[in-house]
Order: sequence, then structure tokens, then C-alpha cells
Amino acid sequence: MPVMSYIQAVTAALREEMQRDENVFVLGEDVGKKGGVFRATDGLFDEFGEARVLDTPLAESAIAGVGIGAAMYGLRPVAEMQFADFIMPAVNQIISEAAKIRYRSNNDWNVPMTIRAPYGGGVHGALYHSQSVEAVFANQPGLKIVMPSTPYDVKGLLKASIRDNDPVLFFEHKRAYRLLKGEVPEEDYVLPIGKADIKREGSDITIITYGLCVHFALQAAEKLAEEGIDAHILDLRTVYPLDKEAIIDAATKTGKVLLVTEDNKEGSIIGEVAAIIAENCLFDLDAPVQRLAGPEIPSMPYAPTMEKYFMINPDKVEKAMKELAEF
Amino acid sequence: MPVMSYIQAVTAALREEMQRDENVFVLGEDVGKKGGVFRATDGLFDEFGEARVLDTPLAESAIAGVGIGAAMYGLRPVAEMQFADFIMPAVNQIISEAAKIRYRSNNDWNVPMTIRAPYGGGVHGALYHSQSVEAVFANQPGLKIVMPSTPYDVKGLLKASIRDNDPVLFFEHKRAYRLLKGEVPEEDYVLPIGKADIKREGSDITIITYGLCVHFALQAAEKLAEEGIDAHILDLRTVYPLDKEAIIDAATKTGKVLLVTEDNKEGSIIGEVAAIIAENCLFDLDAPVQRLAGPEIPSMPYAPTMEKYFMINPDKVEKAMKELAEF
Amino acid sequence: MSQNRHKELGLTDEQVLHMYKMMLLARKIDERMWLLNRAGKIPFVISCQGQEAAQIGASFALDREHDYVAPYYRDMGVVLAFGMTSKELMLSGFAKAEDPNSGGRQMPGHFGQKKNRILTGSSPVTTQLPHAVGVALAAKMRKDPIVSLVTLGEGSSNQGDFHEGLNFAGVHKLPVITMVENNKYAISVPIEKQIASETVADRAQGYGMPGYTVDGNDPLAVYEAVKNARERAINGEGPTLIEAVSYRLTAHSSDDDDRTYRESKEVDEAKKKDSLITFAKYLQDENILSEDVEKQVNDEIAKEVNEATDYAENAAYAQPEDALRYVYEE
Amino acid sequence: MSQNRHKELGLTDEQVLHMYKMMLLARKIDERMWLLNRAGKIPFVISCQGQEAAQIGASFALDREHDYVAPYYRDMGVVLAFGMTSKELMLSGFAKAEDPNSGGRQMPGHFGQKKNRILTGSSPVTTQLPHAVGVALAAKMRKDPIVSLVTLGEGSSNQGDFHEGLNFAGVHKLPVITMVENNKYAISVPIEKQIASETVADRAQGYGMPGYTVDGNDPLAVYEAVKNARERAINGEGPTLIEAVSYRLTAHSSDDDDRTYRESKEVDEAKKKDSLITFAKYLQDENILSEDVEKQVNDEIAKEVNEATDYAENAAYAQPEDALRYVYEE
Ligand SMILES: Cc1ncc(C[n+]2csc(CCOP(=O)(O)OP(=O)(O)O)c2C)c(N)n1
Ligand SMILES: Cc1ncc(C[n+]2csc(CCOP(=O)(O)OP(=O)(O)O)c2C)c(N)n1
Ligand SMILES: [Mg+2]
Ligand SMILES: [Mg+2]
Repeated sequence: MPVMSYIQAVTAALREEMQRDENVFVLGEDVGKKGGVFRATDGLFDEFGEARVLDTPLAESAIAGVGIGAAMYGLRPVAEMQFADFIMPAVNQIISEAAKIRYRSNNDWNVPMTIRAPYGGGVHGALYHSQSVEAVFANQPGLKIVMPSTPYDVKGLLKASIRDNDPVLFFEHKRAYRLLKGEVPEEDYVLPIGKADIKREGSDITIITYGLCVHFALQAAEKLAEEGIDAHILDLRTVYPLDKEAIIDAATKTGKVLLVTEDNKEGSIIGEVAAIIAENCLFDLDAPVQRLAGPEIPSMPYAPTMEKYFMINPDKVEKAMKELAEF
Repeated sequence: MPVMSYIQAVTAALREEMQRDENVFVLGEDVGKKGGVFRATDGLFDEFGEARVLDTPLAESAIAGVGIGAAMYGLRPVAEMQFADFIMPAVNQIISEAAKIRYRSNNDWNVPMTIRAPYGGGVHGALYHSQSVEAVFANQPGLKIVMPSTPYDVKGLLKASIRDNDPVLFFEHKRAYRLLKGEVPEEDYVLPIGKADIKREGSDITIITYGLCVHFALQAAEKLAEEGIDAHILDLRTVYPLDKEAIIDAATKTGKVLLVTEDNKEGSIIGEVAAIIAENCLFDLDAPVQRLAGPEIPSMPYAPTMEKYFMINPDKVEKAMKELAEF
Repeated sequence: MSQNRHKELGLTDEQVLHMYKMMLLARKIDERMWLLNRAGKIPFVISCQGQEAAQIGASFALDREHDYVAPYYRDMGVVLAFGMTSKELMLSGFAKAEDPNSGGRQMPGHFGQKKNRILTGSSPVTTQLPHAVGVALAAKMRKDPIVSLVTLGEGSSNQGDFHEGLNFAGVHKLPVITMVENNKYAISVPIEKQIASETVADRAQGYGMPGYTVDGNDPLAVYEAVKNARERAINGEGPTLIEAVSYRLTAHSSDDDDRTYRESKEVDEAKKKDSLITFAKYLQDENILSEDVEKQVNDEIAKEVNEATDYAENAAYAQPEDALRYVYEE
Repeated sequence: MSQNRHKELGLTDEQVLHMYKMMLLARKIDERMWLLNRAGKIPFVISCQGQEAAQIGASFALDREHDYVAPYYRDMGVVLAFGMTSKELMLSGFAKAEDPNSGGRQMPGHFGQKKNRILTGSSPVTTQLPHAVGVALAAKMRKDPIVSLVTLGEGSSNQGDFHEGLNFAGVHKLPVITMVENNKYAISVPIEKQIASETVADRAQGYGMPGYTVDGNDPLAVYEAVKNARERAINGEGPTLIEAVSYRLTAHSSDDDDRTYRESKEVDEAKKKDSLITFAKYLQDENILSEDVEKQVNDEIAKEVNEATDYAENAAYAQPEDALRYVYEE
């Protein structure tokens, strides 16, 4: 199996889906000739031409809204928001429109659109090129939010998102783009949206997380294994709607749960995860449900001192895991 | 003490603050001559003139953005979004700008702006005139979100919001506008933003909620009192950032907690409340943390059958309280 | 109106009579909705009154078998012309399960019907504009010879989506026609406080497309403008912005009292230009609408509206648990 | 450039020399930032190069003691003219605690300094436009005789906030000047794929305000346009839209490689019109910039940039926990 980077898996999924279905097309800022500011759409302009790899004007609400219209007509747009931080002007189109079109038309119309966006920090991106924005959308039935953690998951989940008949927000961790590499089958495969995935089996403590933090948790788990602490790691993969069953299973398995997100804590995805646990497996717990997250500040600063202070890293995860194990 | 309706308390707070401080002004759609579609700004146009009670063009991002600019200049704008559902076009200005201006300028600039919006259902408003939108904003440090439940709280908290030197989202339940009446002092008073309030002391079960649901919970509590079930009711009042201490106190007091929101459940405010409890008072609990909320659908439908099915009401709250008491 | 204008436009007598009937049908359904509202039978009405001419004029200039429309809440005329029936509109008014727009989930005026290529609409204004642009983009990509028409109010032309959508259409020369139905008010706010430009059509230049202001009380003037725009679009020459100026003859909606912000004299003046009166006059002068025909038309419409009302009133609501369906694909 | 143009505009020899010095200072700081970036000392640069004439021309036409500016990320010229120092800019480049813009919290180019009436800026483009309109509204309410200037790129003029903000300003006739710095690209996307209208100034009509396209390489042309706009604004005649056309001489930012989407020939052509060259030539022809003066200016600036760099490089970062401060009022 070939080894690819996280971003190469994005490009491969896009290319294969465009080859497979002529209704699939890409639109966004700088996705065409330049191949995207991160080069996620590299080569697609040459292979599929301008009509299917469309450089749009700098206007996110139009990118989403035009995508919705094209999707209602029967195409499968894959819209890129250049940075997740810049999805905000499109919130009305995403929440008021894309999320509600099937429901409000009583199943008459639907929106098979994927919106991709690089999120996350640790890249000297400062306040507006580092944010985790999933919580803004994670209360909107009609939407699905996918946040993969490995190249393998990226390819399988992006393909599934593009084929999904409802709108999917697909957030890619920008620091993972070139940092994470892994085996990715050349053949066609899809992974199920809505299903969490056990990334490590273990019996002492449970870590539930998603995105780049899965990687940090795995690193920490390897270290702690040497100390005899055996961590069970659940990767949410789809952060909305959550895979309740998998969460409950993972929490009850060890009775000690640590939730990790790179987002600031209050109101983040892992609050809902904690609530599911508190509602469903309270009496299986041996320790309070712990949360490790960013501090309650608007976003991570640019200066390296403060950025590092904000970012989750393997050491912080290890420390929290150890504390929980010792509880 | 005079008795006023919830909406009269809104108008009174606006009038008094405008009289008190000439920097306070109101802007929004139809707030001027018409006095607002709900008549929340009734009479202000005549009393303070067009310059301070400004009918804006139909453009929410401009209402928020122009408000931010005026606030940075030193005024105290009170912007009205005609319905909370229509705040979505302004999300970028609120999340990217208002919330982050103090932080990003390292305390150089600030935004003393209040954004008022009527939210909530049960008024035949259908999908787009019934939503609870607080969860969209409840992960954004820099913002405060106030959702009062009584005319008394409305007046004290709206005044506090207007005087606050940071941006405050002030959501008013539109069904409460004329439904709820209560005593409101004529004199000037403010209530603290960020503090929850015990609306009923009790010893058997704890209900934590906010907005119109406080009223439902109080009604249900009266009924259950006859059956010997004594409910403790905490009104969050400020839903972001949450009053953690009050939540922990209320949860530990009875060890049985029911959280209630009119919003759909997953990703709502009460998930964070549950997480705080799971993190801080797990071993004080005698029952799983229960949540009563709307179903996982985009918003409540128009047809009375389906609207009723969605809306929280005293009976639904009573049933949930009883079940919890009997756990 | 001058003689034989409709023939100059290539419209037969039958066609203009058809147009008139549809304008009248829209008006009559709307009037019935108000009666039902005042009788406490339906909670909400939002009216087409005063805008029927623009709606029918524009629709008849399109290919109603193939083109797409993204109407706004006042466009009863547009959806009727695109195949929605009186019965279906009444089902929507009563919020009954059979309502094809939303199964009673949305308020009346929130149109949508896939089989008739009517995009589903919401309440936040102007969001439909980029959707119509997206349809035009998709049609262009697929080389389908169709256009999309999107309508909105003049107040709504101040939303960012207007700007972003029209610029997108202009850059990519897409076959989309935007018609602003300028009825001079956005709820209580008169046009002078909404829009700084002299006309809404003035905005077209900023998007590299032609812009025209036409008399929205004259269905033939609107027909002509939209017909030309459609030709441009089909020829690959890109989008057009059309402003149809009329007047909102009713309050904003059944929840509004317009006496608090406008003079009844102003409304009375506008009523003199009501297209139902002026277009009827034109057809009478052209000997198309004889007294007999008029009586017959009125009777037919009255019967249709009565039957639609009765049917809808007696139809069933959706079951409470139906609210749970169709959040995602099932 | 024709003779004595600056005197016709009421500018003294000293003033135009001052303008030139500031343009050059901006250029030299910017060049130094690139060197520091390439040397791995600062992670990010976004350039003013090619736009200094517009920035300085516009700023000098304002009352730099009282007016407000809402600059965008390329506006090093504007903030220098409004009182930010070279040292402060370098502190921002190095993200040090003393940086007055953000204490090292934001990337360079995210300007803000209350004491100099420079509104704080963010990354999402065009959000600053309504802010400048809000300042103008507030000033009008308080009857303060000032204006606000907001700048943005031509690509950014496609955002909804452009439309909503300018229409608001137009309706309320507010003292705000909007200058679009049209450098022909939005990252890799050339203007033809960004904007459907012929010029950005064409959009002014849609907001009931005058719009002008001027040569952005000519500081005097920009000065004149902004000066007139300021007069209009102060006289209560409302807002103006100005488009200053130049060219982006560098890659979009230090993260961009512009060779993938534009020909180096095109860049070379544009460099011939570089305002640092053409304005220097004008000043030489006017005997304002003799060889001696030029040498002295260059020396002064080199010294200033060196000192600023050294200071900033040696300054301290904020402490990690400083990240927790100033979320709310303390
Ligand atoms: C985004 C948004 N903001 C506010 C509203 C509330 N609202 C409904 S209709 C309306 C006025 C619309 O005026 P106009 O566009 O002129 O259309 P008209 O009703 O006059 O036909 C307003 C403010 C809304 N529906 N959507
Ligand atoms: C809302 C938003 N979307 C996308 C971006 C990413 N981005 C940064 S600059 C830029 C291009 C801006 O072009 P233009 O407005 O012409 O300004 P220029 O950089 O050419 O001066 C883009 C797309 C952003 N900053 N904000
Ligand atoms: Mg109108
Ligand atoms: Mg540019």
C-alpha cells in the first residue's frame, strides 16, 4: 500500500471522485490554477479543466450559496473554504439553507454538497488561521461534520462525504497536512460517516478525541504503555451527529474517561460527549469525566510563547492521562 | 411596585438607559417609526428622535458591523436583530470581530455593544421564527450571552448589558413578551451578568434551565409540590460563560439533576452544563444527569401538531421531573 | 396602454387573457387567505397584492416547462404560473400534511416544488439569490438550454448575498435573471431609507450586467424585459437585473399594521394603478375581456378558490411524530 | 508627471518630500521583513510593495491628527502616516510583547493603535468596512468634524460587507471614504475572475455615491481624489468610493509562490511603473530630490530600519500565560 500524507489523501479522494462522477466539481478561492493555498487541489485544474475546478470571487457566502444551488440542480459540489476561520461569512447559507433544505421541503429537495476547510493550530497562524470552528455548527440537525485524523480516514471519509446526499462539513487539520503520513489503499473505498473508530484498544483509561489530537493521544499512549498504563483511544471522526453508542461503549469499557479537543473548552464538542456519558453511563464511571482543551481565550496567539501555551501536544495529553490513570 | 410584561421591561430598560447616557442608541430594522415588529422600541423614536432610534437598511451584517464601529468610537449601540433566526448573516461580524476585538488588540480597543434578538417558539413562527440560536455563539470567548426569564431580570440584565464594556448578546423569548408579567421596580437597578439565580429553593431534585423553560419548570414544581416532591430550580440567566459555581452547588444540593432547554438537544447549552457536572460533582450524584430538550430536527414546524410536538411545556417538564424524583 | 402592444411582443389574445386570469387567480387566493386569517382559521398571510403583474409578466416570458425559479414569499403569481395549483396553495395556507411546499412545516409563502422546478425557499431574505446562480452555473456546465429566475424585494437587495451572488453570475456570465420586485417598502421602512442609489437597477453596472427599471404594474413591460433577458442568457451573454416597480397594497403581513408608518392616502393613490384594474382595462379596450368573458373568468376563479379552500380546510395535519422525518436521507 | 502638480494641489515642496520619504520608509521596512523571513527570523510577511503611493497619497489628504483609519493588511504606508513607528512595526513583525498592534497576538499586517485612531483589524477581509461606517455614524451623531478612511483589496470588494456597509453609508450620508487598492490580484485570482464590472468604482452608483478610478502609482492623483472626498464628507455630502489602481509587486505573502499563476514578464512591466521610481523622478525633475537629499534620505531610513530591527529582535516575547489576558474587561 502506498504511503501518503494527509493532504495527498485529500487530493486523491477529490481526483478519484471527479473521475468517477462527472457531477462532482470543486469551487473555491485559488483552487484552480494555483491548486489551493495548501495545494489540496493540486493538479486538478490541469486534469479536469476550469469548468470543474472553479476559482471563485472572494466571497464565502456565494461559494456556499452557489454550491447549494448547483447541488439542488443535481451536481455534487465540493466547496473549499480557504481557512475554516473564513467560513463565518457563509454561516447563514450553511445553517439556514444547506442544513434545512431537505427538512423544510419535506424531502422534496436535498443538498449533496461537501464543504472542505483546513482548521486547527500550531502553524504560526495566529488568531484567524488557527481556529477550531466545529462547535459553531454542531447543534444543527441536517448537517454532518467530519474531522478525520489519518490519511486513510481522510480518503475514505472524503469520498463518503462527496457521495452523501446531504451537506457535509469536512474539516482537515492543517498541521496534519504534511505532518501525518500513512498507508492508503489505491483502490476505491469509503468509510461510514457517523461512526467513531477505535484507534487503540486498551483497558485502563479511555481517551475520546478527534483530529490531530488523536495523533497526540496515540503518542502519549505509547509512552504510558511503558509505564503499564493501557489506554483505549476512540477517534470520533464524525463530530456531529455523534456516535453515541461508540462513546458509551468506550466510556464503560474502562470507567475512566479523558476527553481531548484542541478547541477552547466551554461549549466545545467534548462537552456534548461528556453529557452523553453523564446521561448514559454515570454508574460505570470510576472517575469524573476529565476534559483537556484549549484555554478560554478567543483563539491562539501568533507569538510562539503564547501559541505553544494554547496548543494541545503529546506532553499535555500524557500528563492528563497519567493523572486520570492514577485517580 | 408596578407590574409589567416581559417586553415592557425591555422597553423600560432601553428608555432609562437612553435617558441616562446619551451615548446609548438603538439601531435595527423597523425599530424607528414602527417601534419594532414586536414593539420593543415603542415610543423611543418619538422621545429620542431618529438619530438615536435608527431604522437601518435590511442588512444584519451591517447592523452588527456598523454597531461595532460606533462602539469603538465610544458610543453604546443597542442593535436589534428582528428575529434571532436572522442573526446568521451577522455571525462573521459577531464571532470574528466583536468577540475578538479586545483580545486581538491586547486591550487597546473594545466593543461596548448589546445585540438584542427575540428567540424561541410556540408562536406559530415555523422553522425560521422559532429558533434558539445561543449554541452557535456559546463557544466564543469574548462574548457574553444573556437569556432572562422574568420581567425583573430583563430590566436589570438589559441595563447591565448596555453598561457592559464588552459585547453582549441578549436573547429575549418572544413568547414570553406578553405571556409573562411581573413586578419590576421603577428605580434604576442592574443585575450581575454571569450569575445564575435560584428561582426556587428545594431539596429533592434540581432543575437547571433558562428562558421560558424556567417558567415551565416553576409551574411543574408547584404541581409536584402537592405530591411532596420539592424542586430546586436554577435559572442560568447568563448561558455563556456559564456560572460554574452555581451549577455545581445546585447539582450537589439534591444529587438529582434535570437540565431543560427549548433548543434541540445535541450541542445545546445544557450539554456544557452536564459536562461541568460530570467533571466536578460526579460522586455527589444519585442519578444520571437527565436532559429534556427539543428533538433532533432543524427547527420546529409550522403546523400546530408538529409545533406542539417540538415545544417544551409544563407537562413535559413535570413528567421528566417526576421520573427523576422516582429514580 | 397603447394598442396592440401584446401582439408586438408576439403574444396572442389567448395568452394575454391567460395572463390576466392568472393574475386574478393569485389576487383572489390571496384575498381569501386574508379572510381566513381574520376568521381565525389560518395564523399567517403574506401577500402578493400589487405585484401580480410583475410576477405573471416575468413567468410568461420564461420556458415554464424547463426553466427554474427561486421565488420569494410574495410570489404566488410566479408559482401559479409554474404549475402550483390553488389547492396546493391553500394546503400550504392551512399548513396541512399534503402541502407540497413543505408538508405544513413552513409558513405560507415559503414555496418549493421540485416537479415544477420551484426551488425551496426560507425566511431569511436573499439567500435564494446565490441558489439561482448555482442552478445557472450547473445548467451551463451541463449545457442545458435553460435559465433561472430569482426574485426578491428591494429591501432585500441590501443583503450581502445580493452582491456576492450577482457578482458571481457576472464573472461567470451565467444564465440567471434577477427580478427585484420594488414595492417601495421593506415592512415599515420606505425605499429612501433602504437604498442609497436612485434605482435598484443602478446596481447592475457593478456586476457587469445590464439593469432595467420597468413598470411593475404593467405585465407586458415586465414580460418584454424578462423575454429579452432570457434571450441574452440563452445566447451565453450572461445575467440581467430587472427592477419591477409597483407598490405593496396590503400591510406587510397579517402581523403588521401599516397605518403606523404610512398614510392611507398614499395607499389609495397606488390602488389606482393596481394592475388588476389597468390590465383589465387594456384587455377590455382590446376586446379581449368582454363582459361575458369577465363574468365567466370570475365565476371559474371563485369556484376554484372555494373548492381549494374547502379541500384544504378539511385535509389532515401531519401527525406530531412526522416532525421527526427527513432531517437526513432516509 | 506634469510640472508643479503638487503646488496646484496646495502641497509644498517639503510636504511632497515628506510623502516620498514615507513611501520609501514603508518600502524599506517591507524589504527588511522579507529578508528576515527568508533568514528564518520571522514566520510571515505580507507586503505593501506597489501600493505605497496610494497609501501615502490618501493619508496625507486626511487630517492625521483627528481622522480615523481602518486599514487592511498591506497598509504599512497608512499606519506610518498615522503615527505608527518603524520600531512598532518591527515589534509586530517579530511578534514581541511590546507590539502596540496586538502585543504579538496577531500576524504582522493586522494593524491597530487607538492613540493614533487606527482601528484594530483582523484577517477575514472587508469586515473593517462597516466598522469605518460605524465610526462615521458615531462622529456624525456627535457632530465631530472628522472622517474615516477604510481601505481594502479589489478582491475583497466582492464580500457582502462591502455592499452592506457602503449602502448604509450612502443612505445615511456618512463621512466615510472607501479606498479600494486594486493591485490586480487576489492571491492567484486575476481581477477579471474576481469582478464583473469594468472598474471597482463602477459600484459606487449602486450606493448613491460618487466613484473614481485613479492611478494608484501616483500619490498626487490619489491625494487629490481623497482630498476632494474629504471635503465632501466634512460638508455633509456623504461618502465616496475611490479605486486606486496599481499592481502587487511581490508574491501575495511569504507563503505564496506567484510563479505558479502569473508571468514574470507581467511583474517586470509593472515594476517600471513602481511609484518609488516614478515619484522619485518627479521630485528630481522638480529639483526637490537632489542627489544629496536622496543620499541623506536613504541613510536616515537605513539607520531607522536597522535600529528598529535590532530593537525588535532583542525585545521579549509575551509570557505564555499572558495569552489568558484581556478576553473581557479586567
Ligand atoms: C435576513 C432577514 N432579516 C430580516 C427579516 C425580516 N423581514 C421579513 S420581510 C422583511 C422586509 C423585506 O422587504 P423587501 O425586501 O422590500 O420585500 P417586501 O416584503 O417589501 O416584498 C424583513 C425585514 C428576514 N426575513 N430576513
Ligand atoms: C473572508 C476571507 N476569506 C479568505 C481570506 C484569505 N485571503 C487572504 S487575502 C486574500 C486575497 C485578497 O485579495 P484582495 O482583496 O485583492 O487584496 P490584496 O491581497 O490583493 O491586496 C484571501 C483570499 C480572508 N483573509 N478572508
Ligand atoms: Mg419591498
Ligand atoms: Mg488585490
